[in-house]
Amino acid sequence: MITLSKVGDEMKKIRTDIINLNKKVDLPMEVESFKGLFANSHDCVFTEVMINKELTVHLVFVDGLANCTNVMDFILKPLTTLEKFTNIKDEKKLIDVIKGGSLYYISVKETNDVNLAVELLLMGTAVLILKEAKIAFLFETRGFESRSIQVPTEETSLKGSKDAFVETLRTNTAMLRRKMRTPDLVIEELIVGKVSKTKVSVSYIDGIANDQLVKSLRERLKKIETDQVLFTTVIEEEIIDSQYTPFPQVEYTEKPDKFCSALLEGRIGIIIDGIPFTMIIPTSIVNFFQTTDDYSHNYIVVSIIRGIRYLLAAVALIVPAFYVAITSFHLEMIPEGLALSVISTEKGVPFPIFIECILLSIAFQTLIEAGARIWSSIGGMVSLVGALIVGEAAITANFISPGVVVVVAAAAIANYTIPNKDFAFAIWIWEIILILLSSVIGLYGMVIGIILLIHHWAQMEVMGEPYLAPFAATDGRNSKDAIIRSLFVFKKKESLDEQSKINE
Amino acid sequence: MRRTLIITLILFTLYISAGLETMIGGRKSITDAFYVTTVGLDKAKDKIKLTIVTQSLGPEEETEYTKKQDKYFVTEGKTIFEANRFFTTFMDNKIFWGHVDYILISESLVKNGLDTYLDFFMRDHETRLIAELFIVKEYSAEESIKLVIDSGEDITNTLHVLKEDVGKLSVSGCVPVYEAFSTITDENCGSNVPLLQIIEDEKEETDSTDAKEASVAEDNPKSKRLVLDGYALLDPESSELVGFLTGNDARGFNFAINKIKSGVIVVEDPEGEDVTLEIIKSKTKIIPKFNGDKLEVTFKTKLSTNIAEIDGSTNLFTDENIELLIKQQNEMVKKEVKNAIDFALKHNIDIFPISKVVERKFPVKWDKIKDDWRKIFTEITFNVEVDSQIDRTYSIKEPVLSREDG
Amino acid sequence: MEKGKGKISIRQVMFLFVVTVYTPSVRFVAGYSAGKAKQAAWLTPLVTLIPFLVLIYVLNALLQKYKGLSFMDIIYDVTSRFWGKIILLLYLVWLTVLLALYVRFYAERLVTSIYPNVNMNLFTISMLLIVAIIIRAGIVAIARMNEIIFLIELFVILSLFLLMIPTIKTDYLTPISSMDIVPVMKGSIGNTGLIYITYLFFFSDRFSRTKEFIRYSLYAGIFLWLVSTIIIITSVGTLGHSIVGRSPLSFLIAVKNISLLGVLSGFESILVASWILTDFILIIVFTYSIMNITKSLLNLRDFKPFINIFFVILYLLTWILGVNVFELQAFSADFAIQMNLLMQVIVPILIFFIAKIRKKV
Amino acid sequence: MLKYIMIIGAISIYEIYMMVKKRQMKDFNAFLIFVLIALLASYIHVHDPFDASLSELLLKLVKSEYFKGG
Repeated sequence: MITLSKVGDEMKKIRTDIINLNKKVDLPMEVESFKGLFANSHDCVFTEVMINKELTVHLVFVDGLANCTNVMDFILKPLTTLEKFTNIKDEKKLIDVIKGGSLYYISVKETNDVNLAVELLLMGTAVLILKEAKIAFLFETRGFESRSIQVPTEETSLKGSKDAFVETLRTNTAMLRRKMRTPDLVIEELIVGKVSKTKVSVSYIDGIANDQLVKSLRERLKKIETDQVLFTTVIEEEIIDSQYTPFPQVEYTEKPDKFCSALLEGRIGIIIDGIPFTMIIPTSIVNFFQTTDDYSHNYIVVSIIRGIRYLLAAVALIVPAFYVAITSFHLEMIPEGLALSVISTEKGVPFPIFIECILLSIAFQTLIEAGARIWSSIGGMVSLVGALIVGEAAITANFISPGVVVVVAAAAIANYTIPNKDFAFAIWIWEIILILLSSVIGLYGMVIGIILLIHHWAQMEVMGEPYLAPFAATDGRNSKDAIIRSLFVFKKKESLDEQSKINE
Repeated sequence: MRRTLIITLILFTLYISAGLETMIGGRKSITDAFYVTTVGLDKAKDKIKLTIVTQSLGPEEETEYTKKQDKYFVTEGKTIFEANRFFTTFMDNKIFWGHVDYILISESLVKNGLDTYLDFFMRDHETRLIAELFIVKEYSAEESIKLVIDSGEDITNTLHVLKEDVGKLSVSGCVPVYEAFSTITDENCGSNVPLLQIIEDEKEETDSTDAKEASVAEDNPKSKRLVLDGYALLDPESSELVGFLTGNDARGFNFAINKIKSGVIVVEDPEGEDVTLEIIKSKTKIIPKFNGDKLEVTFKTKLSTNIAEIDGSTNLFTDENIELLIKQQNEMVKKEVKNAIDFALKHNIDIFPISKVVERKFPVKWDKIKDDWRKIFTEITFNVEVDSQIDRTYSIKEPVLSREDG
Repeated sequence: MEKGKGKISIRQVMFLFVVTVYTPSVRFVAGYSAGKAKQAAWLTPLVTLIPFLVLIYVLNALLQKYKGLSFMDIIYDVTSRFWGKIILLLYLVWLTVLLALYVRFYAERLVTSIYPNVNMNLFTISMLLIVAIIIRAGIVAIARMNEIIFLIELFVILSLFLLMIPTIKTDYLTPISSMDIVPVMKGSIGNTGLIYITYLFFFSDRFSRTKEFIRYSLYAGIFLWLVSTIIIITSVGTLGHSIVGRSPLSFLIAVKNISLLGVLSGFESILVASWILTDFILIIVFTYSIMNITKSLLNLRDFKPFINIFFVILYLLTWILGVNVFELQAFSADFAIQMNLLMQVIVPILIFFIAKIRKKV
Repeated sequence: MLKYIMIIGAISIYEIYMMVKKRQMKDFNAFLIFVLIALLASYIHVHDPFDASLSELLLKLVKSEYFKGG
């Protein structure tokens, strides 16, 4: 037996090898190897099982990942109590008996590869090591605590389904299977992350999703070199094309129904083990303006609301810049009466209007950030203190003028209506850029900013799909569901495959 | 995105550090702009006197409800533009022309033609072309502006109210700058500009008990006020002032050019009592006809009115009596239109303009005669036909004063 | 998906065509045609449809025959390498001059309309800088941008048209008689000179789905006819042909008349701002054409290193081109239109006939 | 003039550096032509040797009405 002191440097070296180079370790299939690898981990349980006086086997499992009851009832108990086992004299016989199914367990694997054993051990498998034969039996005893399926917290829905993804990958895939009972639903799995070894699943519907897209995504996922996949951006940043952009290129959802409907559109979903948010790619700008609720309401109402969403996004983007432009360059555009009241409120305020706009815009973002970070017990205070008291005081103290407050607040509230918050933040950044440009030279600057923004969108592609689709680059295809949610949107959709055929 | 940020930041830093300030002279902050709302143009020897009225906030700024108050400033210059620039020598704010609503021009200035003064308003990029033109009769524009402002009123507001109510009597009209410009540039038709008059009230006891008006009345024994009545008519070629059409003649002119919105016609019932009719609809067609080389023009007016007030007690609602009213009404309108035609013939300017109608109807013939139009115009035989009807009576059918028979 | 990379569909080409024609026609068409055809100016776009149809027939024949080739290659093949180079040199020089004219006009227009006290260099240099940056993204990104800009522009012009309907007077647009035929013909030269479709063919090797050319160009033609008619009707209908004929930016003056509910006005700033977008597209598309011609003419591998230096030349040319805006307008009306007519209507038709004679089509 | 020469020089140095870096010296000769044209243009712009703008020359060529007034 290797003692702890003996583990020493050699094992440490092997361990770092595994972590850094993802190298296969070359260790014999012995319990000592495991002990060496997990020397300091107290949750790794090593049990010596005496079947009878001559025969001893070792059982290794990780407490918390493996279901202890299962291990006891289905492995330890038969081994020690069943006569079949207690009568066995040598290991060869034992192997035969186990292979013969005497340990009635569904998923039993036989291996002499330590790497595989370690990998599975960390997923909750119990490893039964036979000392002399140098082989191990792996029992699928996975069973850890997980959160039950709950109502979505971030994406509320009035009429849609109310279940949400959880942290457990298998539960999530099961939810998908329940909603789409077709063999065409493919759920591939990869392991990403050198240290974390996280399962990442790629799901798509065979025949609808573009094969090339799936292939290139698979390749991109395989190429990822990272230690961990604890956060979604680890995957996201590796699979997107444009790195230098504040705009989201991946759609996140915690709702299986949204996920499934995306799959039916020919898009590909990525589920990461341990993260209750799933990713959908490729995305284009329209996806950030749609909600699942759009499909559970009357289509006329939804179309109007969607139109308003685009309008409000435009308001959030350009209104402060426009205000800056017309109050400092294009006075003829302000109606006379309004101009007089703007002048009267602006008098006594020391800053130029654009500085007021920027300050206030940042202040609004501060409120959001404070609201998100503050302890929920005093969260209500933020809006009260921030918005009411400070805002009111700032106006009376002539820090900012009421006109600017109205404009920036209108833009900020319009910004909140954008369903996708990542997109909303990006819009906010561009709002500031436009304010800066229009403070330099009025509407001209603003238009230059808009040109740059459109250019930014135009050259962005997500997995080869244009970001501006279907407004641009798709020859008008798929535009049925862009702004207007037409009545027959649920009819069979053109698959991306067919579309690409047309493209040729 | 990187490039955008870099460009933005460079531009912005340049701007903040004043590198671009010199290039961008167009910046005018809203807080230091003076909004010109009304402009007055006068003649002062061989110069032009420019009066501008700005709406600004009054000195009493401490209250939340700051009062808007008109201020006026006067300069002189050889041209309007020069006069405008002289304002900068004494005014602390930038003058902004983008909100000019009314342009008042004194009669004396228009005597030499209006076209030269309109050019500034057409050319300048700030001015709007929807500003309304008015010509002030007898008095100068400055005086009329002064008159209103000194009485504590808002000149722009006053003009606005006058303009809004112009259709009630239909004795004048509205002519925005671009319309005036396009008629002035047409060599065959005369242009018309609404006329502002200052009227001195004969009676001293004012009906209104308004404190302000009373105080004004104390200062000047005769109170003056601004009314919008009639048109000033300009010569087609030189755009010089030719004459005025006022009162009912102006209404006749409005009948002819289809600018009647409403109006009042007072006729008599069989017993000689007044019956007041309100015009609700009027449409005039100008029909040119060639008799050989001679042109014959017919004004065909279709009119419908309401009975608005009956002072007598006769029951008017018989076929016979209604006929009587219609006949009187026709005569009155005919007379008014004829007066306007007489005026046009007297000064030999085509104010309606008939030239346009002829051009549209006989484009080929027009091409031949257009050069001699002024000569041909004097030889036109005019016919006026009025076809009117009385439509409605409001809520009471019989006159209030009517008695039951017996 | 992968096959269509780097190519733009015919639909996108037609969007580019529409926007590039819209830009100068707003500035030029109303004034030119009102000057020539008086009140019948709004009929001139209708006449223009005839040469347009001929031109797209010719271009379609060439496009279908020489699939996947650019107009440069077509010229080489039809004439000969030597004569082709000479023709292309002519195109190169003329397009550069025309582009300089547009850059200058774009700046002049901003300065005369809403930025009277701003140094013109600011506008030209900033625009050229942005074009120089964005052109590197390639024609695909430009075509996509254009589709969005087209939507914005359509929205602006339609809403302005709706606001202007009350100010339009039919008196200014009538009478129409047989006497107007000749003036209308003369006036339509202005519109015909603006059919910039030939210039887009210098990157016709980037076109995909060319079979739909006829269909989409008919749509584009009808659309442009509608838009230019709208522009002429609104400007002539509100101001009368006498003002429109003598003012350089008549549509802008017509827009100045708009007053919504008597409160909101000053829409010309929005119009001018929206023109910056279309001017941008015009400048970038022409630059792209010029760069493609250069590439073919000098047998270059890549035109990207030439963009910056080209823009220096272009900037200098904008100043060399004319002293003042009057000269530029005279140049535009008396020289540029005829030259355009030659370069983009007559030359392609000639090439088509030569190809016919040589039995290449 | 010096201003333009400096700008043209700066651009040429940058572009040639990029060409060398990307090993695309094939286009160098063509690039020189462009630089020469740019220098010529800047000379014309600054010194105005023809005492007339380009459009004036072209318009006189086609005998435009613009110059008929004198």
